[in-house]
Amino acid sequence: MVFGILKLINFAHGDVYMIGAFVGYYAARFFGLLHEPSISSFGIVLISSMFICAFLGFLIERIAYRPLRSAPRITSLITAIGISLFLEYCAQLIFGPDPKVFPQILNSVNLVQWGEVALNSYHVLIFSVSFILMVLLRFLVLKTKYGQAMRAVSEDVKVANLLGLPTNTIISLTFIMGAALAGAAGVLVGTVYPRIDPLMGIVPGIKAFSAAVIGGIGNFPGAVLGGLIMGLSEEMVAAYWSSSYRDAIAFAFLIIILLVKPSGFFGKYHPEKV
Amino acid sequence: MRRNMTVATILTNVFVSLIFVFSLGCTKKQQQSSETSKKSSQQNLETNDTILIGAVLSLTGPEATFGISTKNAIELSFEQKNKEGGVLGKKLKLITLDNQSKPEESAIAITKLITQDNVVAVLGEVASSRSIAMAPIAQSNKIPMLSTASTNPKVTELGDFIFRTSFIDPFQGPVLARFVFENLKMKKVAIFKDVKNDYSIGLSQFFKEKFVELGGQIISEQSYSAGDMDFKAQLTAIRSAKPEFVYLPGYYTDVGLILRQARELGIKVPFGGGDGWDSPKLFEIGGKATEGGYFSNHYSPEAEDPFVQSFVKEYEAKYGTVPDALAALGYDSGIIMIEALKNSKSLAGTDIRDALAKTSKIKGVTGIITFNSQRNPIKSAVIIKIEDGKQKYVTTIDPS
Amino acid sequence: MMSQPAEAILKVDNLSIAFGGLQVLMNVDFSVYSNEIVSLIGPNGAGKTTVFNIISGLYRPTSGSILFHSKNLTGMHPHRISNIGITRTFQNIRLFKDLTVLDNVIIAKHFAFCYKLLGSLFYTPAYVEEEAKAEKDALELLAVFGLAERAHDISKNLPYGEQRKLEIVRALASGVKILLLDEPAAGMNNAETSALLKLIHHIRDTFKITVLLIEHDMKLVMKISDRIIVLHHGEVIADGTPSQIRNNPHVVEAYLGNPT
Amino acid sequence: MWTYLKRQQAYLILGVFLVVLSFIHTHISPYLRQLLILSGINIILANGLNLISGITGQLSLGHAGFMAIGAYASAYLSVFVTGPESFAFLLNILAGGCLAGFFGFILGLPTLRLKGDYLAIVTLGFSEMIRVILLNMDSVGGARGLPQIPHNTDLIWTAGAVGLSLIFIYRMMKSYIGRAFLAIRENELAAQSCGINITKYKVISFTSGAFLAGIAGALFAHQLSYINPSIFGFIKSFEILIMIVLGGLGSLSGATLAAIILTFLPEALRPLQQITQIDFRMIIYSSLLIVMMLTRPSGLLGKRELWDFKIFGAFRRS
Repeated sequence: MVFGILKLINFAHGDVYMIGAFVGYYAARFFGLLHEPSISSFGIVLISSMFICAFLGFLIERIAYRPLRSAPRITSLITAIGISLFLEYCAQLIFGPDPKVFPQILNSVNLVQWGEVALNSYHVLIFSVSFILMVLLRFLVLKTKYGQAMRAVSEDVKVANLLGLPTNTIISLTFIMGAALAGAAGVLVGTVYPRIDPLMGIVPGIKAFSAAVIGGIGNFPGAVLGGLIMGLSEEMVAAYWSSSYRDAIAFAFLIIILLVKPSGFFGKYHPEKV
Repeated sequence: MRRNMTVATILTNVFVSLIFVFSLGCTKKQQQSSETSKKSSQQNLETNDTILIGAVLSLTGPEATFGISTKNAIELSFEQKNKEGGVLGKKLKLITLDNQSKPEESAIAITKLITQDNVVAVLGEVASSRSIAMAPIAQSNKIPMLSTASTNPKVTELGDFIFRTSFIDPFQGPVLARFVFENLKMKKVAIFKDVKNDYSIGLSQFFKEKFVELGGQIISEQSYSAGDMDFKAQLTAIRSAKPEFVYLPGYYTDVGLILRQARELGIKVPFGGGDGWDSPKLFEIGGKATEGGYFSNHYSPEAEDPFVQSFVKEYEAKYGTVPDALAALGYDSGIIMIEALKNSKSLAGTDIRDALAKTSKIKGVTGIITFNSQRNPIKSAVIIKIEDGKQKYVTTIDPS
Repeated sequence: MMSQPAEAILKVDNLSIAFGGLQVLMNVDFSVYSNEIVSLIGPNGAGKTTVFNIISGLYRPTSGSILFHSKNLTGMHPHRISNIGITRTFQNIRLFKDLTVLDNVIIAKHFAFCYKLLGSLFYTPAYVEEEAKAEKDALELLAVFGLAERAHDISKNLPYGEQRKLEIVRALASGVKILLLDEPAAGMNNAETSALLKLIHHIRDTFKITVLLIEHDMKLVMKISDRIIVLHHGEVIADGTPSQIRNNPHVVEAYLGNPT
Repeated sequence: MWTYLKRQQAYLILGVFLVVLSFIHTHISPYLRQLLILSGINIILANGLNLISGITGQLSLGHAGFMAIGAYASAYLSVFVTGPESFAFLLNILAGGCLAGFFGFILGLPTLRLKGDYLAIVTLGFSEMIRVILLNMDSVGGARGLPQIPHNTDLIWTAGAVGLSLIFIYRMMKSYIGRAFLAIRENELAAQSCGINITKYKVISFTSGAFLAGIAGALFAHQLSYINPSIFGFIKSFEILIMIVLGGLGSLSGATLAAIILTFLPEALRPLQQITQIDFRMIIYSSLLIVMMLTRPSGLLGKRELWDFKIFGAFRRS
């Protein structure tokens, strides 16, 4: 989403997600929730992580992106890489490079069991939390004043500015929301895959970027579809073909998709106006 | 006029190319000068009251966790020795350089250690890929290098100045293969390896060769990449192959997650791996899912041996965590190096090399260590079973 | 003036194009004869620029064709059309902004170079001669338009009018036979426009080329054109001399009774 | 006439430089020598990418992939086919470069019509594919890498390769081909209307850039004596991209300068780590990167070259 509005590859997004997971880890310790798995303790951890990541997002935007808004895009790209490296190495220094074990803040219960397939409380949780957040987000973007302003900025920053919209505030806000979502993702992933380490954000960062590109940059359902395609093609290749060539084949798909549809699935193809 | 001038330019071109070719001839001189520079550095050292030992380790980057536990353990061994008064009346000093977990940085770091810091010997690296990048430099400068945990047989084949503390893949892989086939009486095995990791690839290759040779069957081979989060697709494929045992030679950082997901998918057969499993983190990450797993290791921290116990205690006191296998190997590397320095005629590289080569029956945490003529340790491996969140000693397998 | 040779240099034959169901051009049919200045006019959205885009090869027509000396250009790559001798300027100026004025012109002389890459690497006589000649020609051309002094300036630093001029120089440098000008007078004041008028006549006479232009400034159009073609809703509604066009009721209607 | 003399001088300076180098390279410390060689390799890489991204304006995130192809091809030849003779080495470097160039051609032909981020992701995907394929190729060692590559690369070879590639790019820039690249970067439509076949020149630029990356990869492999696929991950591509952006996109001397600075910077920061016992070398590196980008968004030199600056006026070319 941040991507769509700022038309900017935010490689640091994956690292915000990493920080989110670590904040969750320390929040759980701080509030003494290590041994009381329950929905409420999960909620506390989730919200504190989202809150701190939102703040981090605000800082990143303020320090590194705002001054560069008018600079060439490749400059912002490099700055994003710089921030990403910075967060990674800081995390290695502060949290230590060894993987941490994310505390169990929610019990894992098999809710339904069909033969070998089980529906775990974690899956329900991930699904419901993502669903709630998505609904909230859509509401925010489509129904509120801020959402309208946001979409306006996404269409054309200059025009929005001329219309008297506080573009800086809106971009900040977008960034903050994106970061908060990344923080939530960090906690969710930490809960389900209880191993967190300072470099866990790199690969998801790249994959999220690829997904957004396949879907068509700046397109919301496109990004979701792109994510599904990336994930499914990897899983399918791993399960039925060859798990060692998994990434290669996933990327080959990606290249073929882009050759057939040069602007992704839902991207609008704008032939340059002459 | 114009034509004349171009002829001139072409002549200059030819001239420059000639110089280029000529200068290539000069490169031969290179070796002699590095020899002389080292002579002077050694004199420098004799007068000092410290002995400088270098270490190149991955203190940052994706494999930082292994580098740091190795560094901690080496420092611990040096500290203990220095408390006893050092070696030959001199204090030991460790200079550790980071390599960002990259082979090319390792090569730079070891060059700096040898030529700038004038160390007498080098410890490291953990990963074979980085040791292989370092070894030719140690060899050509005639400085002994002791790799702590590189298991690729290639490492020590690169020269007679290269030693190692850990056992090699062709030993460790077959150990578990024999155990699975002979002791557990299982014939159908699936392999799940880390495609990015040379250690994992090496172990699975030698495991496979031995297991097939014994008469067993590898019914499925799947791979993952270190750092992945979700392994369900591969595990589903393994499940449908219905193996009796799954060989998972990876590092504990991934193994814990994999075991968890395997149990969630309902795979009930035992898993097994190598010394990469050895870390208290494995139980923390994997929880109950690790129960019943087997792995080959250098030692068992649970062993009654007071030497092992005191190492575990001191390491925990100093760094706040239980040492993993890499720490144990780092500690033993420190001990071997100290012993060699004690027995060495001088601090010249060749003398330390000779002393290292004579290493025999040194008691370390990872067993009684003797170097063979290929500069690899001859030591036994233990098989460990995980029971009640603890490592339980099963059996010792001697090198054959 | 209107003595038309038998064969048209450029013939637009029955051209139609549609973008996703929107019919932009419908059976557009006209010819341009050698050494003529022809204006293409029409209200906004009439499809004038689209005609240019098709002629210069950026769009492919749905049906119909473009003939240059009875050679079919339809579907040819834009760079080949340029090499044949049809070059255009753009409504929104498209210079190579960060390069010097001189480089802008030399780039357009692209076709003139025959030496190979090796020639440049080894500094062969062919390379030296061709480069020197290209630079000399470019400077001469710039001098004709009074831009020689600014040859080494970065082109984005030129004033607006000179940027327009430079775009024309660049087109001329590429060995143009038919020059397509897309609103050359846009944003110019009266003095500049009349200078442009002279300039276009001058170009036509000295370089012996044919000019096809799109323009909204009716005063300019009426003065400059040998012939005017009027497009409305993607169709040619009139084709004739300025005086014929001025009195054409269809045209008057298309412009809501308000021609200049 | 004047330019001729200048040119002669330039060649002579280069020649003298090589002679001096051949004498001093045996006397400088091996550590410095190694860093110089590595800077040289980075200079070639950076300028190759600069040709694609800085001069022709096509954002590529896959430079490490081409480097891998060059490294593996030449190393394979050296280890399994020819052996360590200097002449064979020369041929192997060229073979590595050519194969990388060939792959650049194959990849460039269909993909260069993509723009911006889409091209970036395709090149990134390509280099990841190369890496995964190498991981699974047992004939070159797979994940265990390819050891015992003859240690042929020395300072002279590197200096020679750097010199030749810089001359290659510089001469290219001074020809109609280089001008076509610039025209494409500035405005594709206008370039087309000037009669420039943009696909052709994009492919030429991409192929040459890939060729140079292959050469650099070959030198790299014969310098380290060992390669494995993980060396050539996307992080490597980013490092090269950082060099050219830091130096100023499109600036030959800028990319060269930045390549040298960025090779030496982590080493220069080592003492700091030894004093403090905390490894924040890379934190400083990344903060410097951010600060640099904030204060000089168009890089150290922007689009200019070193000799465009007043201080270097003495060397200014006529």
